[in-house]
Amino acid sequence: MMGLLAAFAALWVSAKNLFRPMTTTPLPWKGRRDLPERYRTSFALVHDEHGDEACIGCKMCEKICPSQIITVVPGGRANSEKTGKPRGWCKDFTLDLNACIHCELCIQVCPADAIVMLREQDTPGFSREDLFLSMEKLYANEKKAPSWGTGARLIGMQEPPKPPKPEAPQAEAPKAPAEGATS
Amino acid sequence: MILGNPWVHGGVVGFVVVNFLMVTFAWSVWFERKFAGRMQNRPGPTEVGPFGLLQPIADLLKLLQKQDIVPDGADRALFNLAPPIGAILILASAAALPFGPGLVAADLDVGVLFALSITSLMVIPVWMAGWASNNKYALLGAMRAAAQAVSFEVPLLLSAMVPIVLAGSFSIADIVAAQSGYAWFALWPPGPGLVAFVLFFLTSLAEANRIPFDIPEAESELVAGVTTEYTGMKFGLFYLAEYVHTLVASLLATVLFLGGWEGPFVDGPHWMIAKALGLYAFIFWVRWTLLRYRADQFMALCWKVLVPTSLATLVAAALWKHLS
Amino acid sequence: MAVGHGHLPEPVAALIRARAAVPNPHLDVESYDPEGDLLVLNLGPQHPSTHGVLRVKLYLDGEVCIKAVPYLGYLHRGVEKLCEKLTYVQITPIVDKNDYVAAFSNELAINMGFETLLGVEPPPRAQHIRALGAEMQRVASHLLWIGTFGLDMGGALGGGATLFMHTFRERESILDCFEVLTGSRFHYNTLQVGGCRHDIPAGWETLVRQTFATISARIEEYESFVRTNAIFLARTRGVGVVDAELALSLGVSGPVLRASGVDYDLRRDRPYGLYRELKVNVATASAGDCQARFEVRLAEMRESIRLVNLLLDGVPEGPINVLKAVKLPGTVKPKPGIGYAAIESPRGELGTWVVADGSDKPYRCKIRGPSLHALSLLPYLAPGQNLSDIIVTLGSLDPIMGEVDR
Amino acid sequence: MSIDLSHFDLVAENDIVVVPVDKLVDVATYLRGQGFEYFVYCCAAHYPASESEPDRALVEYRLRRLPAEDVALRLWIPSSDACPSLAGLWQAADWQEREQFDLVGVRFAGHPDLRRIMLPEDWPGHPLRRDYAIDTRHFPWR
Repeated sequence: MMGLLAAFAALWVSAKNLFRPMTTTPLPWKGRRDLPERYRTSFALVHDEHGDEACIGCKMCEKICPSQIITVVPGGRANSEKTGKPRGWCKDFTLDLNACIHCELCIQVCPADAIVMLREQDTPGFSREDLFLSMEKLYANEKKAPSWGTGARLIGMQEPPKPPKPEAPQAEAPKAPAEGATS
Repeated sequence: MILGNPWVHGGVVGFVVVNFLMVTFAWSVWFERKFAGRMQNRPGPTEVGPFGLLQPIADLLKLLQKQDIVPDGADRALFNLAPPIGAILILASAAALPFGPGLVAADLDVGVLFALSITSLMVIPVWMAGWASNNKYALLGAMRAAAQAVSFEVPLLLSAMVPIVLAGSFSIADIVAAQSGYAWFALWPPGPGLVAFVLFFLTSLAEANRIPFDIPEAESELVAGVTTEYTGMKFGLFYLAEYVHTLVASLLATVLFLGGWEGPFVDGPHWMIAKALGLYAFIFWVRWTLLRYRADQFMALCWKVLVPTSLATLVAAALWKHLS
Repeated sequence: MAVGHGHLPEPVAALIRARAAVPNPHLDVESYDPEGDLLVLNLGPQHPSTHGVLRVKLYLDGEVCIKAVPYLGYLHRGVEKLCEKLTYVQITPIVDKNDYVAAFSNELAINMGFETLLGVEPPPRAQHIRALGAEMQRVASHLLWIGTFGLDMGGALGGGATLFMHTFRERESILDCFEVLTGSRFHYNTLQVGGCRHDIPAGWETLVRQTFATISARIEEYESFVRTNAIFLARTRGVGVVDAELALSLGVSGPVLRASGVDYDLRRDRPYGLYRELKVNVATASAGDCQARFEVRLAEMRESIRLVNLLLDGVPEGPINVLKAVKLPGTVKPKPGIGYAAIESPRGELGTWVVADGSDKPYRCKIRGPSLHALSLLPYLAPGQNLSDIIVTLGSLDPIMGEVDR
Repeated sequence: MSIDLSHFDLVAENDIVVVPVDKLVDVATYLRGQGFEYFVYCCAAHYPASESEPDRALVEYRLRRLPAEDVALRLWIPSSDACPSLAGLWQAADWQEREQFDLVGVRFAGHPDLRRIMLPEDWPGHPLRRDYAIDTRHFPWR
């Protein structure tokens, strides 16, 4: 009996919570919560500052991916129409989001900052094909909000800053396809 | 006049009462979900209708569409019979409940006994369901339910005897009449009445399998107790029986201890319903706050605390009646 | 005892005598109950309170358990095999999924194992981030445990659910902090061999401080919800008593061991990382029952909140990585050798035993999960208990099946 | 702070003792009596046959005397042989040895209940052996 009286303390707590503000966030079609900068969900391939497809087909992301969901078909070296300089190209790029574990390693190793993750809350699909990202879908995702992380930024965060070389990742980019081709 | 005919009167009032109970059940589920949601800092149902008010209808439609599964090896007849019997019994128990002067489907001389005995028959469909399901969890749940019903009948009836002794009648109308002038049995005589009210309330919680006494259902131990194998509307009927049982218990507590339809301004069914719904909401509050007792602790509570206390209360009430 | 003992020292002989009093998990049901009257109940794998997927075969006499046989492996994903096939830098996101409510601890344990082989030590800032993350994760994990423990006792449609929602509310705010730090709420992949992958962003300290101030103010609410609640006490006091000797012999660690009166915490007794400089107050209880485990976890939460606030004060500047950032799968190549490193995860001693053969992949990597050892208590605790108590006992041991089965 | 095992002709080096198979139970019993109550882990690794060595497994038991005194007993078990079980001394060895039997395929003599623990009873082979599934389409699976 005494126990049932002591239970009133618990009743008081639950009554107090009746007047606390809601902690749940609204349903996606009624509004979104604020997503932090580093939020990461789906993927996008981006164009570089000249308007070329940034991916150089170096297959780094394919090699690092722990769940082996990325397939890159390199397209060989050719001159860029925009800049006129030779660089590597990517012929096909697929990413199977069904098995993705969102570890961000592919972003980190990308020497050309070509692949980024999205800062979008929901990326569901109605079938497995919807979550199989082809190259077109990945480039279409470029319009969505990108996450903060890119290869250069992640590497820059992890390594002590080297003041004289702020443009280091871009400078390294042309070298990468050669490495990819030899390995 | 045609309403003077007891059959017609009973039919009309019964129709109204049954509909009242069903509608209250449906929207009490909505209320409970909203209430629990607020208690847990979340909005509860919001999508179906304004404030999710049409949620009960959506739930009903969903339940009606569900596949009706009878498990292999189940006793088909008993399995299918159990949910409607439960619903019928619990709705029948409301027949003797008056909502106002004359507003009763069947004004029985032994109304209290009728309502209590019909609600205690609820163990039969529960046991039927548990046995017929061919499921060990359901069987364990049914065994617990039977043990619980058998032991909690005693303090329930003993505490219900207190207003009967004080009013000197088994008729609910007489009991309510005896409380007129705000001499509610929960307040007057001081002591036995209040204790009997608390006991009646607790044991009704146990009878209706509500937390902290919901050990027959005990979803963390017995998956869903007797309703483990039920799907669709059959499950819905069990659900209905459970909620209406709680509601009937609140109504009974109102007429027995809280003066029935008596209240400020105008006496009438609205006071009866308001008091009952207040108790009902309190049950939700308790349900969403407390944890569950273990079966044996709960039996110990019943036989070692509740039964002696209710006996003592009954004796005290009888003495009071005898002396005054 | 099939083991041939040549000579028995007295302590061992005493141990064998004491074993006779302990319930026998290998009890032969056929000879115990030749008529087959016992009710065999399969608790799980589809059961609301088997913490993921666990099947326990219970032999019940009425509702009292005679023997309990856990069947594991429903969540076996071959993590140790995966570790043999992935390079050292790729393993971190995989082991996140082991103890899926305390992913940070997993990453810490496995990376410390690899760092033992490499002989490197992360820089001070990385050590701070690691300790901070581990303590935050401990609070989050214990909050989840309190909630699910409530569910075990109060059901999904009752007070337990309310407690669960309240603790989840707080846990979510911790996950929000992790989200700001790493971009992910659950499986962070934020540590790597030699340091961390994510540096502390601007304004993060304030966020964490606010979060933990709220939580420490609300811990009292959970206490009044359960601790002073007589129903909670009736359900937990004297239920599932773990004997200290049995617990040690079963390799049980963490709060379960400390609740049995063994004052043992790896953070203090085998300090690693920043804990070499940090003084950790270890909470213990002597009763060994479910209530004691609750008290220990509650005290640990308070201590962790204190440590988080302490650590936030002194995050040094500097690099967060002693090795170069990962740009290729095979950059980490330890010399051949065998290493073992253990941390105090929210559930106890989470260790990594790595055999390196000089290549960029571990030759063999075993994860010593505390949940497996805690769960192995169940066959010893369940006999003689009511079915309801078995659920509570199982909940109080806090096994995470992802870590048990790996 | 290595434990003195000189009367077994064994030397502990950085808490690690390489124990011959036939001495394991005696050493373990001695350690149990010396207060090594806490069983940390039992691990095994499979080494396929090479020119110099037959097919064998490395088994390591780690025992601890609280608070922080470790000893790791390291054994080389030829595949034809069985490792003596320590389940009679530390109850934890029961499940740990079952796990190693299941995954690495080391047999433990004298174990009270040597069944598979993680994998189904009818699983073919032991996945953590180096020769597991090398001739199926699953290899090399990455």
